[in-house]
Amino acid sequence: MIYTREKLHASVSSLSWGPSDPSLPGIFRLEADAEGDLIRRARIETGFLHKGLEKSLEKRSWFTSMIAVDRVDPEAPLFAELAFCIAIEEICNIQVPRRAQVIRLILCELGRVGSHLHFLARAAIATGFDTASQYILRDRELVLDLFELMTGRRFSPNFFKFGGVGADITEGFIERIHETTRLLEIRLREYHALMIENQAFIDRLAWQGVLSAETAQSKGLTGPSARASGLRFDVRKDEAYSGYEHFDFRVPLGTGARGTTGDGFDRIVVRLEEIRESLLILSHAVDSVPAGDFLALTTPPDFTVPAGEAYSRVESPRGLLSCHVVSDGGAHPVRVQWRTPSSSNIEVVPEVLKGITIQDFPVILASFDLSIAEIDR
Amino acid sequence: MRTFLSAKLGNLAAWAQSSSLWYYTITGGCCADEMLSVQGCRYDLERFGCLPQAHPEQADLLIVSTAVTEQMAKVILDVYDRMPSPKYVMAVGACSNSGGAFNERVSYVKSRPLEQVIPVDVFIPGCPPRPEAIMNGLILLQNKIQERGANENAP
Amino acid sequence: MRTLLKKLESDFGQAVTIKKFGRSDQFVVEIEAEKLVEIATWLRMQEAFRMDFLENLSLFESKGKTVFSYFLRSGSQGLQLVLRTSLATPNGGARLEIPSILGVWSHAESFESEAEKMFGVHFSGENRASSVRKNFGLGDEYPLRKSFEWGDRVEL
Amino acid sequence: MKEFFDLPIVTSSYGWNAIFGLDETVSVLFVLPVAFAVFLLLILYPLFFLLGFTERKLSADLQARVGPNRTPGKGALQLFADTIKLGAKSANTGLSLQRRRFLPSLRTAALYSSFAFLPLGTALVFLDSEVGAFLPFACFGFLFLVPLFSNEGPNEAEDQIMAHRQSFLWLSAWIPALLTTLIPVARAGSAKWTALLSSQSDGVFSWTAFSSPFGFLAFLIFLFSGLVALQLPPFHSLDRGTRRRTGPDLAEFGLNEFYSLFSWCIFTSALFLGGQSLREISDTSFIWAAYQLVSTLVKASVLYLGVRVTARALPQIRQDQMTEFCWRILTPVALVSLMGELLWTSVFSGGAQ
Repeated sequence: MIYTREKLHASVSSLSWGPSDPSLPGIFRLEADAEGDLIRRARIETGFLHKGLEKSLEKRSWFTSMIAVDRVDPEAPLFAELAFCIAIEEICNIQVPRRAQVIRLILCELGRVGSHLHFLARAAIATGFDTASQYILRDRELVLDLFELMTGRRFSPNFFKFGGVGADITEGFIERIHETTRLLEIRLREYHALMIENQAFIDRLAWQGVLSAETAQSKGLTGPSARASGLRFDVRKDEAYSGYEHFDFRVPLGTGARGTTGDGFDRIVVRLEEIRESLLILSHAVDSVPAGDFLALTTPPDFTVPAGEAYSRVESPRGLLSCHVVSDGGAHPVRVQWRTPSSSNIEVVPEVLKGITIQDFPVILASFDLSIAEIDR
Repeated sequence: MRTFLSAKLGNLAAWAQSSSLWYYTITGGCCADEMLSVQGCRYDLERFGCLPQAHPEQADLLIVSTAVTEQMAKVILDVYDRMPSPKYVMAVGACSNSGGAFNERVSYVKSRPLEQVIPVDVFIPGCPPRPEAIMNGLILLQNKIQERGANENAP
Repeated sequence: MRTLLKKLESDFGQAVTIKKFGRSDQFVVEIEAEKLVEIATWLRMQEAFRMDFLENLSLFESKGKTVFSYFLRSGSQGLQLVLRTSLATPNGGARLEIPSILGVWSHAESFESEAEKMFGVHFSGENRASSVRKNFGLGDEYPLRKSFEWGDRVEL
Repeated sequence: MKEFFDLPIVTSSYGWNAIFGLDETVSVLFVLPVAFAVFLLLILYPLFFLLGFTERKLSADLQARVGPNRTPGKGALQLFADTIKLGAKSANTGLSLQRRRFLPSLRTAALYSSFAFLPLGTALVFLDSEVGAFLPFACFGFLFLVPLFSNEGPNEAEDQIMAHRQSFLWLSAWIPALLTTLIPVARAGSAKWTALLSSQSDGVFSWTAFSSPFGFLAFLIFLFSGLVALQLPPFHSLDRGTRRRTGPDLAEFGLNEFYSLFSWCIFTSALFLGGQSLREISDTSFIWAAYQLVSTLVKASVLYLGVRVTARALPQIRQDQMTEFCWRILTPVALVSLMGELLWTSVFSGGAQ
């Protein structure tokens, strides 16, 4: 912990955590003015992990660009791949085969389950709840195994291609999905008993870090954190893409079960519920994979996109992820712009941290599921 | 007799060091996920006596798995300076090994090899490397510490 | 959507040009930079539509011009619209000037600060005191402009 | 000089004489340092390694992991390796040497002074005074007064706040602990360790914890409030003063933490979990003394492991929640159990008479 502070006057002190600190969910700096141990004002400085990704995409050819796209959100890489593919397919007017769409959907829902499990593990670690985090990490490995079986990699799969996916469904994949979803349903009940019904865990999160729907809306919050505050916005429902319109699922909202709507506990509960919904979608989707091609066209290394532009939205595990692709028909993109959910979501954090004790801020930060790599890009 | 004893003591210290490498991680990006996997119960780094530490003052091993840009180099150096010696460094992933997908040819942030900032003991390639690779790197580091302890105290 | 666009045309006349956005069924409203805040406020305040959510602010440079695209969405209706304006990119390190729309959509904060760092755009009109600062360590260089080069680069 | 060695210290430490094979008349001032050294080197440190390893293995098993298994003896030497490593490390803290050494040493000395009245058995207590059962409070209390009057680190404002918080927490946890101490003291009619131990020597149902439901309640409250006061798991705060410790300091901190928890377990077992009879007061054989020692250590070890493994299965609790827990739950329940126990004894022993 790089932990510096100076005394301002009698009881107000200026504290600073980071850039590298295990109590933060990534590499950034958090400065706070604290009165006693209550945070009165918080400031955040990000950008340490800036990697120049958007410029790097402009310099890459269309064929190799997926490598950089994978690194937009390294924790859930398939969503950025999907947004990029949808945008390119719109410009080139490629019809994605139905089979490829369902395969994409299966992998994305799997990615959502994995990312939410990762979130729960991080939240458990932030509350010092090692045992729960170990159980969750055990189940996250099951999801990563499925990824490996299908795409060949655990992270950065580089699997979605323009007009489809890189490979057909692996033998035994569907049986494994059924097996895993059944197991995870049981495990979710276990987490429910371990976390949601645990009074010590509730005390750490309920009534803490309350985010009202108005604040969430005025700061442009999206994703599960916004839904926990009661904002009902889910791209999968509102503008169905990649065949989500064929599946019936519920969008869980924060109810304030143990505290008030939009508190830290709601943000945990909403994500647990979302895992359950994703598992339902998964078990329906693997049973309804249509026959046909998995790839509409093979991308040659000198693939070019005709002049034009497109804008695509997907619902990533953290919120609205959108991609604006502009091409002038050349060998490189003119611009690939990303709207990443975390960079908007982090705007509410200084608001929410007001009035939180110093001991509590890691828990509240963890409850927002921020990906710093996604903010800095 | 004295040299024999000091050699034995040196060996003991090296053995103790190698079987209790407490680590502090600086991660960002895909390797952060794999580092969490390694901590998790399937791979379980605690088998090797490795425990994650919240403060660099208490760590023996620094695991760096970010792109080493100008800004990150400062952060890494700061953490490295605060670790007490003897300290060891593990560069995990292509970014910290060689600049990876963000080196000076691809991106203007000019990610450098970690070696140019602090001395590195073990390099683990991959983007991101598998947990097994990280564990293998750890075993290599353990062997290296034990060999070094045996050689330094030889008469 | 059509009614909104008709109303927009009748209210602003020559100031707006309406086009299709790419192949999609969305529309782009191209306007002058001076009219940006006025039209944005109009879109935000329309009783029936209420474009109350600024999804994204995307900038790109093409043919010597920096193009600003504001992706709007109406939370209640699910309508989408792209508001677009363009300015000539200045040479060297000079900054672009455009009125800030922070007064219209308060969550434009993160997009504007990013554009400021990456494109060298100065958003005038609103004083921004954000509690989230972005420090990419770039100094006075604006990497996303087409004129930016860092040498020593190979074709990929 | 002769008079000095014949000071009338109330002691029942002849068991140690038996263990060392010494005559009963050998002065306690000679036996105490020897016994302390033996206890530290042959009992406490091996127990630290063994219990620490067992705890890590048990909690790993709880968490579906394997736990340390690479050091010799299937990982049994893991904590030995950790301690050796920390001892061999250079300590480069920002504090000045004097400041860094002085306060921890003072605390360590205060902590280990509790060995003088550690109730290891009826024949193994060095300082067996009339206020024996209340001495731990004075001893451990000193630990928390030290940071209150001295700033340990360079960041004074924060440390001052933390020190005040901790002292208040200590105060709020000692009240239920003191209240529950009164129950075994009332049963024994004395606060002497020998009296307390011998009053519980007639089988399991004579132990305070199992003599009545209120006794068991008091046992739990005493254990918990001690853990809260000493800031031990599961009631440790998020940053329990380990931030600036490195190398040897950290090893010392770990050992001290182990000793404070383990000695608290010994106190708890002496107050609530039975003792040994004074029947064989004339029997000063080695076997009798060793039996006392081993039985106490086994009880304390089981308590220790129970506490540590349970702590792993719970999330951490904030300091203000702990204080609230003390005032809103521990203290009222302690009062209830005290009243209940008094009623219980008056009803049942009255009936028996």
